[in-house]
Amino acid sequence: MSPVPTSADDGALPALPTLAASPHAHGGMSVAQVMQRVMLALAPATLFGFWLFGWPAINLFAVTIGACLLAERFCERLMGRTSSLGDGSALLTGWLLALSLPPWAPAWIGLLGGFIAIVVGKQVFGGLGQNLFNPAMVARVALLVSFPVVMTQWVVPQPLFSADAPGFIDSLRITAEAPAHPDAVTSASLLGHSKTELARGITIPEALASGPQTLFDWTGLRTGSLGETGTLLVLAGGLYLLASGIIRWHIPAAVLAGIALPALVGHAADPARYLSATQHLLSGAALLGAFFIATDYVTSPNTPAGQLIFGFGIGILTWIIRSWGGYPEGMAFAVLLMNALTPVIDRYCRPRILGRRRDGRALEPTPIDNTGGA
Amino acid sequence: MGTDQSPGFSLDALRDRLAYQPLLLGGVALVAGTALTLANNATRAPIAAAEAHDTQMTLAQVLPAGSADNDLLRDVLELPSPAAGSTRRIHIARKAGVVTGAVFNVSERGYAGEIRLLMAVDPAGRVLGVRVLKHTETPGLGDKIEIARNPWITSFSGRSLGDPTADKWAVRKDGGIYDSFAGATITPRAVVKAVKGGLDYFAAHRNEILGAQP
Amino acid sequence: MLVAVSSLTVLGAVLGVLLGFASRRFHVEGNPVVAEVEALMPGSNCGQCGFPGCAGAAAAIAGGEAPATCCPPGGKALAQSIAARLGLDIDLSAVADAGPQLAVVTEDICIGCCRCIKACPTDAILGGAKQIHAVLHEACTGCGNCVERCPTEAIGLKPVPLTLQHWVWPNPARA
Amino acid sequence: MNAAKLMRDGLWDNNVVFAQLLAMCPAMAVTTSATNGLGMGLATTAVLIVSNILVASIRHVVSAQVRIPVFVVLIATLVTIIDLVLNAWLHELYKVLGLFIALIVVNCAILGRAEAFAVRNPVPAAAIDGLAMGVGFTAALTVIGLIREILGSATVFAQASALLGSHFAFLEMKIDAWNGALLMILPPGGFAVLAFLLAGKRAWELKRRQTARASESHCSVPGPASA
Amino acid sequence: MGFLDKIFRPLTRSEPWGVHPDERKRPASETPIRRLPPPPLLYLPLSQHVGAAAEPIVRIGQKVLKGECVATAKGNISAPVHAPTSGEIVAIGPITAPHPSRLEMMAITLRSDMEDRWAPLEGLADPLARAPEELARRVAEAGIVGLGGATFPASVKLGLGHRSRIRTLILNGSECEPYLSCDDRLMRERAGGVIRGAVLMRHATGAREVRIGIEDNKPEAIAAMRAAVDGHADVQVCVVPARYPMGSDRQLIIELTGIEVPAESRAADVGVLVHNVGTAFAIHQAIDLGRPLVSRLMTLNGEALAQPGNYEVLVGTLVEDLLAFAGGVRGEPARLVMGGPMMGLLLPSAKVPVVKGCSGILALSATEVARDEPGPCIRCGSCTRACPVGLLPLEMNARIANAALDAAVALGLHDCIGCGCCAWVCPSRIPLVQAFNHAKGELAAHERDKKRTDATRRMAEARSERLEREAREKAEAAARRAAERKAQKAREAAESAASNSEGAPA
Amino acid sequence: MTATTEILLLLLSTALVNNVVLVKFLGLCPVMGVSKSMDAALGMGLATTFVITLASALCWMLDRWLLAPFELGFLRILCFILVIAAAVQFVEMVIKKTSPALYQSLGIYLPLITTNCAVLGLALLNVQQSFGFMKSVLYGFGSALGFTLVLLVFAGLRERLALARVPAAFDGAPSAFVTISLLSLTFMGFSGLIS
Ligand SMILES: Cc1cc2nc3c(=O)[nH]c(=O)nc-3n(C[C@H](O)[C@H](O)[C@H](O)COP(=O)(O)O)c2cc1C
Ligand SMILES: Cc1cc2nc3c(=O)[nH]c(=O)nc-3n(C[C@H](O)[C@H](O)[C@H](O)COP(=O)(O)O)c2cc1C
Ligand SMILES: Cc1cc2nc3c(=O)[nH]c(=O)nc-3n(C[C@H](O)[C@H](O)[C@H](O)COP(=O)(O)O)c2cc1C
Ligand SMILES: Cc1cc2nc3c(=O)[nH]c(=O)nc-3n(C[C@H](O)[C@H](O)[C@H](O)CO)c2cc1C
Ligand code: SF4
Ligand code: SF4
Ligand code: SF4
Ligand code: SF4
Ligand code: FES
Repeated sequence: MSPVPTSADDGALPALPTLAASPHAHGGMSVAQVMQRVMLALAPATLFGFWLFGWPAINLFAVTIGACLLAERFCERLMGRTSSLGDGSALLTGWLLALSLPPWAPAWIGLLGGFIAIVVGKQVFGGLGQNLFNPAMVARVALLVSFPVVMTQWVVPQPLFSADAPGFIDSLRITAEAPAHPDAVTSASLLGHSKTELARGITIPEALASGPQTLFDWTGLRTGSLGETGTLLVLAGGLYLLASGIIRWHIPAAVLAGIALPALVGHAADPARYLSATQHLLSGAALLGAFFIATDYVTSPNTPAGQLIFGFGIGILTWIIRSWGGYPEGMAFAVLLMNALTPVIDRYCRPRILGRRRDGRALEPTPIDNTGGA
Repeated sequence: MGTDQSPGFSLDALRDRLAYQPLLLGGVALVAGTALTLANNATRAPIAAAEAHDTQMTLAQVLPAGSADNDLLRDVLELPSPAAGSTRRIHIARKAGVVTGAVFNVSERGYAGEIRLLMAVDPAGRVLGVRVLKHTETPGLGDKIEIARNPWITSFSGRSLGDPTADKWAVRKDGGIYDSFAGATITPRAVVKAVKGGLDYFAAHRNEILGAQP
Repeated sequence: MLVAVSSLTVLGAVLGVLLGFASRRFHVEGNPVVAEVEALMPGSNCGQCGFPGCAGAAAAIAGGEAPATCCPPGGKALAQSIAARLGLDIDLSAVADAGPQLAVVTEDICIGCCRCIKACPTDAILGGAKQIHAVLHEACTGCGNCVERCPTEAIGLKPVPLTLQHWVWPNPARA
Repeated sequence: MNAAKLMRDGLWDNNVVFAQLLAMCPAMAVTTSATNGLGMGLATTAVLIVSNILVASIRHVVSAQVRIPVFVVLIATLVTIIDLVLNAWLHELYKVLGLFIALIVVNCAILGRAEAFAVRNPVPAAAIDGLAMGVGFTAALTVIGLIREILGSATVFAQASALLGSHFAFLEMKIDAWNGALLMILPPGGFAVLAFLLAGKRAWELKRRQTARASESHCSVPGPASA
Repeated sequence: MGFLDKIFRPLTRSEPWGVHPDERKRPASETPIRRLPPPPLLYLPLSQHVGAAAEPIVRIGQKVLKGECVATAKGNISAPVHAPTSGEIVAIGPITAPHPSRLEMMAITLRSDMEDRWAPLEGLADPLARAPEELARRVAEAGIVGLGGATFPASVKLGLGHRSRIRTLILNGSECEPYLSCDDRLMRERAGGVIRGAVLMRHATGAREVRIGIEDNKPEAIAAMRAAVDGHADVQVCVVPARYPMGSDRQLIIELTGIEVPAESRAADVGVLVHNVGTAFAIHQAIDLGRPLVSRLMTLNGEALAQPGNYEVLVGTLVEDLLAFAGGVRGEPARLVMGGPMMGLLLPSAKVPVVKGCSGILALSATEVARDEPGPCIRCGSCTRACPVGLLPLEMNARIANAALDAAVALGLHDCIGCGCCAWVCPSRIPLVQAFNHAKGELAAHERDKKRTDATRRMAEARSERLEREAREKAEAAARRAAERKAQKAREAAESAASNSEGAPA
Repeated sequence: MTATTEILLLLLSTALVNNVVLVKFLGLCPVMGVSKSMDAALGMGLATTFVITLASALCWMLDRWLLAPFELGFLRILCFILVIAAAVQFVEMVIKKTSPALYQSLGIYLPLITTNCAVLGLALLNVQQSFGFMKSVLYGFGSALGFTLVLLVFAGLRERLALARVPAAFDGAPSAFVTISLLSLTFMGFSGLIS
């Protein structure tokens, strides 16, 4: 054998390594880990919701997530792609969708919603990372517009193991059959109630005074979706996400500011017409949206400036739709609207490249001063 | 002229002349104008008839069949409307010259916007009929006030200010006698309020309306 | 009736004047695109594209009858400049497959007949009569014209050897 | 060009809605029910046929500079006539289609067809082409309308008798199994139905091409080794 | 406090560029430099630098001494190659290159006589009194290239300093790559030589000041250098925060001088010159001792290695020999890497020689590599945050995947320094750097193609001109001949006529 | 309500709440056709905005001063389309003459505008609603702004879509329609905002 190790000798060498460019190490989390952290952050609020609304809510949660997973696998099978259920994104989509539905909604709502979220909201665009709109919010809005009656039926809290709470067997009937809930069980959530009363010509303070007790309660014992009742737990989960570096502060802060600022102004100007900032921030999907929904990587801008604009836009739009629009809650619409604007924001909010000005032209070289001392 | 020089008349040569364009377009326009005028003349009468029929159909919905033999479209009384500075047109239905009803618009703010209704009242102040003309309520929720979707709107027929009593002129939820739809109370509430307003108005102007001359 | 017909006629006539005038005023001569594309072509008229020379190829590409990738000597770079000029989407993978080629003279069989020299569109072959010929690597476009002319099959085409300097990382997205 | 090819073109290969993606506005706006789609399609077909015939017959007379304006005048006249006729004799349909009858004028398909086909072809071919395109358009609108209607309001050819005349009453149907998802007759539903129809057409063509290729070559079909 | 701090830190901290990879420099960094004895065979690639390959000046069978020049520089940007030990030239030909492409490169093979005998060396006396050009010439002759990894011929950079005024000379001792510690050891053990090299370079470039940047994770090196620098008022040891890629010249320049080097220009354009500390030491050796660059310090590291440490290695040694000397590898390393884990090159096998620019050999285990299948981009933005240049790696990658290279360039592809921060953080394990390398290579290939097409056109034009000229000349010649013939004929006719008339029949 | 708020409300309602493209279904062909890049979309949007505003004004005058007095309502379609064609032609000439650079970027879209139903549709709607002159023009302008907004946003989405791994059956037009479907779904959030 020639002493020269040419490639002709390769036969004598161990198998060639697969071609790979640097870096040869990795430091970040994996996608699955990221999604798991988000689920962990959601868990306390979800469990609280389960306790508050009992078995029907748990059933709906399971059905929604099941539908998402099923839809995801079905689409990937159709496309001949390998399963990506392991990355947890479909599960998370189902989870967030379930948190935003009326807790006692019938199973077909969860089923249909899961399919809409994954098929129309995600897989049509090519799956994880390719979608343009937030899948869970697409599904929620599509359901709301299609089935406004079912989607606006809220139950009063009936904590698990309490006297009135339906048992597991009863819950299956509720989930499967979607009986029209008697008035005793349904109630309005804060935003819906104030909106309807306003439309009747009743001022906000009067409406709050006359409304059911379950409109607003710091401990979370109130009417609403799973993601809306345990507000403080949602907030805690959000702070955990911030601390663990999964999300950054720009979007949540901007969303909350976007809701709070106009709310402060409006409430100060006309308290009879506008809810206070606290009420805005702690009701509806404000916190869930700010920390978990608006922050969806795929559909939000990825520069700090872009994220601030994006978040503030969501906040303002949410407040506008809540205060003046046809729907009591605007978070889902606001998120989708700003999702649509994301490519435009991304286009105009690019980071400055080192050595270049913002417009992309190279910097002028600084004149060399060779005369001074060190 | 180009054609003068070449004995063989050439369309191609002609087409390039500057005067050809306006002449051609003018010619086409002339033909088009003529055709349209003819078509317009031919369809004018049927269109007018169709439009009149339309209005008749709407009026007929709120007026019981055969309750009028006059031309409702012409028999109009203008009265001041509750909103300051404007007037309300009231169509008077007569049978054999006797007033059998008054037909007019009422409106009220519903859930998502204004709801416009057409209602007919008989001389005794009883509702003859109510129909929705225009609304922007949420489809699936508030749109049940359309007769095409739900017969609810007919529940006003025969009612008057005294029947039910004033405190019962409300939806059931507010202690009245009228049903509301699941998940949508505002819309029916608004309609009830509008109809009641219409009856109030009629009561206030009863004499003028009944005494109106055709 | 009269008003209708006459007003419409007048409108039509006026527009006719306007348009006739405008089209005269802003008439565009010839097709500048072909000339621009032709300027991009290698200009060696080697005929590998199947057209009678570069001008023919340019006209065909501009007319949409030939793909922007039809010229092997131009390679990917040419295909891209043409695509950019014409605003086309092209599939470059087709070009990559062919790879650049070079003519190589097998010295033992070359009889020095000089036929190849005359065939070469870029004067890439050196050598006098009755001498062994050599190919200038920098000038050869790999068109193969010389191969056909050689009476002894002394000339063949070989792929240009890949060197470290020319090696390109494979695209991970296509891996 | 034979008639069969022209028909095939209009109905499938070169369908105004499904292949050319033209005339999108009526294809979305009036397809809240199959009846509306059918009515709109028929009105458009009438304009298409007549305009194609007229354009083809005067094609030698018109100079390039005023070609478009002349065609526009012709088409606008035809559309106005249709508008008047519908208003007079199919008043209910007229009220439903409303603005979109007038908009047949700018309906890109018509002008496009005049430009692309009628100017170059003799009258009979142009007439057949107009018919084919029109029928294709009508079919597309009806299908879209039908799907949206079934999914959205759980009816089939609702109001056919009122809009098209009492002969069409047999088409009307009401589905009792569900009430319909409102979304489908709203704008998003229209777009979504069209999207899925287009995808279905694409998938079908892809599949056909694949099987054609598979039967062409005897060797086994290479799997999607590395997509 | 810890938890609150965790929550509020992301709120208050301004986002810095770069990443903080696990250092993994110990225990290699704590073992003193060991010298590798000459191996039996050395392979000296002719192209160990940026620029044209060197030209061999030895024959097969020729005996050479250590430090003798075996290949000379060719052209302006090039560097000569010297024999790393004494022995006999046994081959000149292609060998497998230490490069992931598995392609070959030209190299001189030297069989060591195991005597390691130096050729006679002569240092430059009193170099600080000499002309700067002379120092640069010496550095060029010694075959010194940048040892920080870029392998740009050092003399060219020194000469460059002369043309464009240099104010600050920066010695790069940051060694920000994980695993590597050879610069650290160099500064700890041979601080004086480094400082001496710095002084020489300052003289060669005319810089007013020297700043030596060392990351704060190398306290011993900082202390050693501080001690060695005593007495040189204009040489300053500066501590920079440890963060990858602090060692990249643009980042280091900002950290040390606050100057941002404009895009598309060099550091020298703003009066700064950056050199690796190893380069400084090599320059000191070349000028003061006359020793050419034949060996360098290298870190051998990685979990698969038995004895991680720092070694002084002769250029041309096979990686295989090197690994064997360091106790061999445990099991099958998942990857052999030349350089650091962030920017190093994957080696096709251990049968490749080390070159001048090689700062380390890593034998990485599978767990260290953590290779996962790439997934789709989830637009998390981690890459954007990590990029020290402020690029949008995800956007560039998406465009490259769709073959829209021009769009990637518009996003700043050419500003990418290939540091690998983006791919290091990417949760989807997207090989971003490879995509950028691919795009840069493709663009360069296009550039070459375009030049070639232009050249072809010129040649085709020249040919058609030639053909035309020849045809014209031929035609002219033919015309001339024809004219001549005509004239001839006319003459003849005239003559015959004359003769006829003369000799007219009476 | 002051005049400014009224104008603002009118613009908002025409541009967002009753968006021409997503709610009224007008001008869909150019939205599908000229939305492959944001630059092109912006160009098309601006050109269309100008033409729509101009056409609104011209058609209003034509209708109020010629067609209405002489009871020529049946000539409306014909006259309007001619006026629009002429306006487009005129704009093209003016731009070509005054700003070749602008012509380079906008010129190719101008001919497309004649066949954009948004232009004719808005002119006809204007007349139907018997607005005054200013209101007509504002109505046209606001709607055109809505058109431009949707075109720009949609183009942005499509640029991103072009980079996505869309399944083969949905590649191109189908996924674009899904996108615009979702876009119109999001615009439903504006419903009831201004009534
Ligand atoms: C999307 C949506 C649309 C609504 N549309 C209507 C409507 O058209 N008419 C109406 O009265 N209420 C409408 N509402 C108001 C709620 O249904 C409100 O809670 C209800 O009217 C209160 O009536 P209740 O006392 O029967 O619950 C709507 C609410 C939502 C969320
Ligand atoms: C991402 C990156 C990291 C680098 N890290 C180092 C380093 O740690 N040490 C170093 O000396 N050079 C490093 N360099 C090279 C320097 O930018 C610069 O080229 C070098 O210090 C110049 O010195 P030289 O010419 O003596 O090699 C790095 C370059 C890049 C792009
Ligand atoms: C002129 C000159 C100056 C030197 N200055 C220093 C110095 O300042 N500090 C130092 O540690 N060694 C200095 N040295 C010594 C050598 O560089 C020293 O031997 C080297 O660091 C060890 O390398 P070796 O392993 O090749 O012997 C100097 C040598 C010479 C010839
Ligand atoms: C911080 C964070 C927030 C997320 N929010 C959502 C969400 O609101 N809706 C959703 O469908 N998926 C969400 N996901 C999951 C994932 O990004 C989503 O499935 C993709 O949009 C699918 O491409 C989230 C993921 C992360 C990491
Ligand atoms: S292949 Fe290229 S170089 Fe050869 S003739 Fe055709 S266009 Fe010209
Ligand atoms: S292949 Fe032959 S004829 Fe063609 S360029 Fe090369 S040497 Fe000349
Ligand atoms: S490799 Fe390029 S894009 Fe990635 S972080 Fe480094 S400089 Fe930025
Ligand atoms: S780090 Fe990876 S997954 Fe995240 S945005 Fe960048 S490329 Fe995409
Ligand atoms: S049909 Fe409306 S723009 Fe084409």
